[in-house]
Amino acid sequence: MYSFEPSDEQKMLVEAVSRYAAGDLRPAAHDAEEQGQLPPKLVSKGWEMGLLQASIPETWGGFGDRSAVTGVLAAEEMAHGDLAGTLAVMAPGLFVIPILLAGAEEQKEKYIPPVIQAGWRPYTAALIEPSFDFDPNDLKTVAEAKGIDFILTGAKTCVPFAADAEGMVIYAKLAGQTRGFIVPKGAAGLAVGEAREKWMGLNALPFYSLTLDGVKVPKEDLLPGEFAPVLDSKRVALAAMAVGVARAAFEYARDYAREREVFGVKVAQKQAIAFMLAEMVTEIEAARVTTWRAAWMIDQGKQEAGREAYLALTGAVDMVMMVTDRAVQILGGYGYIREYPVELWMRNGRGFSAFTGLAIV
Amino acid sequence: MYSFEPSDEQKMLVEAVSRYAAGDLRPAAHDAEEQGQLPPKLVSKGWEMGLLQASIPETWGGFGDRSAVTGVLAAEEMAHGDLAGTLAVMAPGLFVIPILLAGAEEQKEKYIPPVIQAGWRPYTAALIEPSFDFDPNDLKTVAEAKGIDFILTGAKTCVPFAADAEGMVIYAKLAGQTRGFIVPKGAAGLAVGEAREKWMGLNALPFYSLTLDGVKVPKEDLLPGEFAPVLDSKRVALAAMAVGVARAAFEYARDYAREREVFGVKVAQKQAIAFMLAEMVTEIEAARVTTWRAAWMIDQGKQEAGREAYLALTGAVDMVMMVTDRAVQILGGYGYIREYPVELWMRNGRGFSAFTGLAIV
Amino acid sequence: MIDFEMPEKIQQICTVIETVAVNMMRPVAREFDENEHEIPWDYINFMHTATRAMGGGGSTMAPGEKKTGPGIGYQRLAAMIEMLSWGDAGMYLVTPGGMLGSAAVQAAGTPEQKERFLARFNGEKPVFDAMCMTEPQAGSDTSAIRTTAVLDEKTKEWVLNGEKIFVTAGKKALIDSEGFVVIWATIDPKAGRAGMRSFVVEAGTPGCKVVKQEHKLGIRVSDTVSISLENCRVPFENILGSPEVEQKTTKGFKGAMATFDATRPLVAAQAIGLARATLELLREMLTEKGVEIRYGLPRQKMTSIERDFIDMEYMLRSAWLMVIKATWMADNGKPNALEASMSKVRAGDVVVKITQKAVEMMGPLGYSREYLLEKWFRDAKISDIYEGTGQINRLVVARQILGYRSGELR
Amino acid sequence: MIDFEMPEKIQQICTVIETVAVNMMRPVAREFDENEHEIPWDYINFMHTATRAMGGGGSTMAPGEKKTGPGIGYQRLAAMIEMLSWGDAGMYLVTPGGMLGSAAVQAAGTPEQKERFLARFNGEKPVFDAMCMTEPQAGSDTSAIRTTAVLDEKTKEWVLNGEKIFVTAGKKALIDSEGFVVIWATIDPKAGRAGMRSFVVEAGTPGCKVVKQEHKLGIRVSDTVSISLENCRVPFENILGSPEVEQKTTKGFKGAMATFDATRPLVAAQAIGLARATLELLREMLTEKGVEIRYGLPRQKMTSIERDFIDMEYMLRSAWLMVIKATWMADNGKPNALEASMSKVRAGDVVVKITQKAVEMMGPLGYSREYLLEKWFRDAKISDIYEGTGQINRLVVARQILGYRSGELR
Repeated sequence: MYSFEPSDEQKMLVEAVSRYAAGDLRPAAHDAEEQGQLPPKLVSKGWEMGLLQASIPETWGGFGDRSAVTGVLAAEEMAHGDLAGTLAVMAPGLFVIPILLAGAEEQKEKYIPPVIQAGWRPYTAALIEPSFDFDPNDLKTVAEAKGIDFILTGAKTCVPFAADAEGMVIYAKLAGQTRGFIVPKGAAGLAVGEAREKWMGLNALPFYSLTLDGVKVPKEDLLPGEFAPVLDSKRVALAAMAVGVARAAFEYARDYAREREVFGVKVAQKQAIAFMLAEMVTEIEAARVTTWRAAWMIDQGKQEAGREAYLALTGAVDMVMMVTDRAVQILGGYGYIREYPVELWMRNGRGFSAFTGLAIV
Repeated sequence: MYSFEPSDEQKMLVEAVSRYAAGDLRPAAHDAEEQGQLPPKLVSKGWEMGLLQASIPETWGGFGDRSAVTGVLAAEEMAHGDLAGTLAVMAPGLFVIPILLAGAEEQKEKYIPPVIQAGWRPYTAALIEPSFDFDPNDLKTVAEAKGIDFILTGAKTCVPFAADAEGMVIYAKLAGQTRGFIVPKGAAGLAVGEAREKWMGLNALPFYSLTLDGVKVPKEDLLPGEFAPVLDSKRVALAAMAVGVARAAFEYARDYAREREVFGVKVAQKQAIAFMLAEMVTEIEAARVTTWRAAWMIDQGKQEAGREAYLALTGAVDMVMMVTDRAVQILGGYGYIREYPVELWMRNGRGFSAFTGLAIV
Repeated sequence: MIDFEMPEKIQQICTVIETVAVNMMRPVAREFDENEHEIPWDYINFMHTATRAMGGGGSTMAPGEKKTGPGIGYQRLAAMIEMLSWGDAGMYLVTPGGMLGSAAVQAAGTPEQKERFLARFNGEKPVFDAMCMTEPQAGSDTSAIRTTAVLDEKTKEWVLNGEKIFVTAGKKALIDSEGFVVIWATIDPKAGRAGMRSFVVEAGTPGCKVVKQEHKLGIRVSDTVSISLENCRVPFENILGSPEVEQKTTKGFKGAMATFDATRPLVAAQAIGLARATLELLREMLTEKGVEIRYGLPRQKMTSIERDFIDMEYMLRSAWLMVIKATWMADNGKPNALEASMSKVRAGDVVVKITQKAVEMMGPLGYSREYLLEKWFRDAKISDIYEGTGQINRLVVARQILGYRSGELR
Repeated sequence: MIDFEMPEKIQQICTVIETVAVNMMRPVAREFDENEHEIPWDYINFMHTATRAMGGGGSTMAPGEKKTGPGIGYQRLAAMIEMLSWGDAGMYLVTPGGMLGSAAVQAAGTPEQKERFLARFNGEKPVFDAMCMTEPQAGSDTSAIRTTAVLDEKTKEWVLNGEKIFVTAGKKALIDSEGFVVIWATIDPKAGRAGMRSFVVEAGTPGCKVVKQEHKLGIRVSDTVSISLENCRVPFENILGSPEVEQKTTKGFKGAMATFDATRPLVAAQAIGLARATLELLREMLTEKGVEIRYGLPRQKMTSIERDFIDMEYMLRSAWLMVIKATWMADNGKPNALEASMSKVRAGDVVVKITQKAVEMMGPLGYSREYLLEKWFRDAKISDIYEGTGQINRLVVARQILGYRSGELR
């Protein structure tokens, strides 16, 4: 039976996230972006909501079961507050969820509880590579078996918290397939770029490049499971966040247009603007329902979940660019000024086409 | 020095074409489309304007020099009246102009004057092939040298007047290159499809498929020149016609919107409609100036003329679909009724992406 | 609990309709396109018989379950319409058993009226109905309707005068069957929307004539007619709704609008069916030519065809999910005016874009009348025009999100 | 005779400017983006010296040739602006020698005023000017301007009061140089547009203060400021235009609008330069990665990258030709309001689409601050916003094609 009604538990969760997003993340976003860092307390507070913890079964220190649907509901809502803050709060998931999805029992036991049962600490994953046609299914970073170890060679970019991360999952190509490897802090051959990377948006997050010059990973730190479910979860997470960012921009533009007067009427009473807003909200809804369905298919273990997650992200990437661009357009000069939040949403909006890998639910 | 001012001669020509297009072609278009044929007198009258004749030097029976710029000016204006009528009037050019551009002296002497100095008679060319990815530079119809002849094998589609044509140029791949072959009426091995082909638009024209089953062409009927200039001229011709069709649709929609009242004001006073019209006219102008420039480059013998002609047609194909679709949209229910001309423009508009080869200037 | 599993009952009916679509619609779709104004009686009679055999009620009529709490009526209806339109969008419009006219009776009629007017759909012969809103001078502007309804106090009859255009299935309702049309008319030309009422005019009523049948770009198997009303008299009881409709409130008008809220996702479903048919045929044709669509690649590694196809697939998927959501809300009694209009906006956009692109992608094959792609391109455009143009629907969406009344955003 | 050959004089100046762009703009573009509110004096002083050496007049000032019959002044100006913006769109905006403020003086000033206000551009030091239209409450609605100008009959001075925002180069005009700003103000708040006049306020005039400097998305090297006017007194002769400007006609307002007609293609040229830079860099980066763009293929055989690139190339080419046409018309005394507005609409669209797509196509490289693509994406958006948003320009185009006055289409 079709239903678009989240469960009561999901509703409560979304409400809690919404309070944090609106009350904490959003007010901090501008300064964090300009100053290049998020207040640690802000991130800790988000962590303490227990989103990730609720996705981990009790066996490994959590208190729930992972649900991609719950994940996308929460991700949209949090990104509606601020994308950088959301990615920071959820960063440990980049390490934990792949282990949960593709890890062996011993790996789960060893690596998940210490992350889950502690306060927020930097964990991360390295997927993106510095090439224009980066393809998560065809990585240039390679892993070669050598005795009982694997040797990783290559370069990564856009790795959040890499300098301080206490552990990370690094993805590399092994026998033609993308596979995850658990790599501890300070592994030999692993060089973190000296300076933070600078991107058009997300300046609040510390990003680094990685160079892997023969990094030795023992056999037991290869995630035995397939990469596909990990990638699917990354894609729906990002799609949901795109919806959240777009919704923020849409709402701001809508409210502006309703309040701002020009030629004796409200800007929103102009058909040109009203139609732009109508198309924005329609596109947002389109991306949202597609993302929900893809997440639901993941939870149901449907075979086509991968294709649907891919479609959802494809659509969401174009949608968020269109919506955030129009929000700037509707605000006119105010859209171009950093004092107002809309230009940041547009910068972040453009990033979604390059972000695959930065989030997971 | 830049100039957007046609010469006095060109202006006179465009005016004459405009009178014919508005006074003859346009009024006949609806019935011709519904009944599947153009009145022969109508076509003769167009022929007698002497557009093609004015493109041919006196040596071969004409009274002027070919100019792609003049050609696109005339083509836009005539197509503004009706596309099917325009293609019919200009059809003999499909035979003559390739010979002029790529033919040997003897070929020009032999083939051009009889066409040019007589009344309109069906001549045509066969370029398009029945495959979804038809590529004029990579034909599936092949020519093989055999002794002093060439043997042509393959299939063509969308060949106007093929059943009655007194001569045609057939394009085939010879040694990896597209080349033109002059083929007379009733050549052995050349089978014209029994029934007329049915397309979404252009029903006023008799189109046929061709099957070439070892058609023998004597060596002296191979056009020795390259195909590139022929293709360039075909592309700008089509681009100009797309501009003409789009302009017709735009003007009709504009006038309708200015006259039709809804909610107490004219439809055109609604921003949504006014903006649609503004974008339509802007896109039309964009395609027009690009087409003019490409034609000018052809006339100047510039090296990049081929690329520019290609760009112009690429842009014009999207433009004419957008503009004719919007014209239907602006007319609403009236746009959907065949009593009004707009739906035909939309059907013709969609065809431009498949028409490469149907026109030349 | 969020759930995207199609209810089993809907799956079953869809399977049945798919068989009909494959066997009774697709094979004749081209024939009835080429022979405009011919009537596909085989299909019509089959559908009528089948519907009666399945308990009647009309395959496209507003669902009965609604009365007994949340059901899946609208969802099922949308799925059925989608599948019928996948078969042929034009032929779907000549399915007997209740179109927009009966939807209006369902939405605004009294129990007696429903009984009186809707029972005929379960009779021996197939019956059609139609909705008459548009007038030559009134386009989308329903408040500008000039058709008048004057009460003859002596005979207690309503006397209708005016002209209606763009009436879908009007000929089938009035000439080819013992059906009826619903006429929107004003009982007080000075009152604007407040004077607007709807009246049922049955086939055979003197003074009500089909005066013109249009030749159209697409959906040619469906008749679109003009209807003239010259001193056309109908009984007092043919005014739709409870007695107070006589008073000059905007209730009558709101009734009409409520009908549209309910029907918008259904019109959207029609667009989706056609869009899906197009995309499926496109994939088949591409596969036949050896072109496979690879999923999961970055755009930088895709071909232009893959890029287009995947964009189209996203459009289709998302638009269909929006229809499901809007009908699910209707079935669950949730106000869905915004979702209903959004689904229509998107479905209209999507079907036009998909059919336009499919024709382009198939080159000469796309443009040829040997394949159905070119027909579907022509059929598709109606979805962005009728039952509210894309522009009107954008206005409705905008008013919803901005909280504007129609006077504040025109 | 239709001709697309760039005049030789323009080719020459473009070659010169290209050298400047390559050597003095590109190398520091990133630095001044990262260090907002720093001033690129090296570039400014170089341009000032070079312009003086070449006979002065200001590189961006309205051309002198116009007076002596048809010339190529606007065409040359557009080509220069295109090339400077190809170097850096933000730095172009800090080129000394006459921006919109002096364009207004050129368009509406008396010979004496031109002499008095424009001579300074040929002086020892670089000088800037600015146009002040927008107010916090008035957006694009110039008729809603609240800044007042009251004539003090005793001193024969105008007393200006009000606040202006989004003033491009206002700080450079008033603080960093001995320049001036042109203030739009009303001499009769009840008269609407008829009361609108423009006044020159020179640097150092008491009561005229720069009160805020914005932090922007892009074009960060160009200052955007707010200016407050508190009992700011200027001589009677600083009201732009001939004496009858005092009367309450809309002539003053029309003067402003005429300025916009003249400057729209120039603003479009700026967008084009940026778009061309983007497309050229994109091609270089793709070539470096081994990706070639093949021309002449049907879409069915193209890659997604080729398709995007070729679409972008068409956009760029057509938009630039529209600018050339609009300026050619201006130079030849042909009314070009339609063409001028169309060129701005298209250039604004095109530069935004091209820069957005280029960033996407380059993946992580496009989004990185190591390359200029991401900066150009940010710089580009201003072209669709300032000197009339895309929406305002569409309105202007629509009025032209429909023959509507502004009251008929708002």
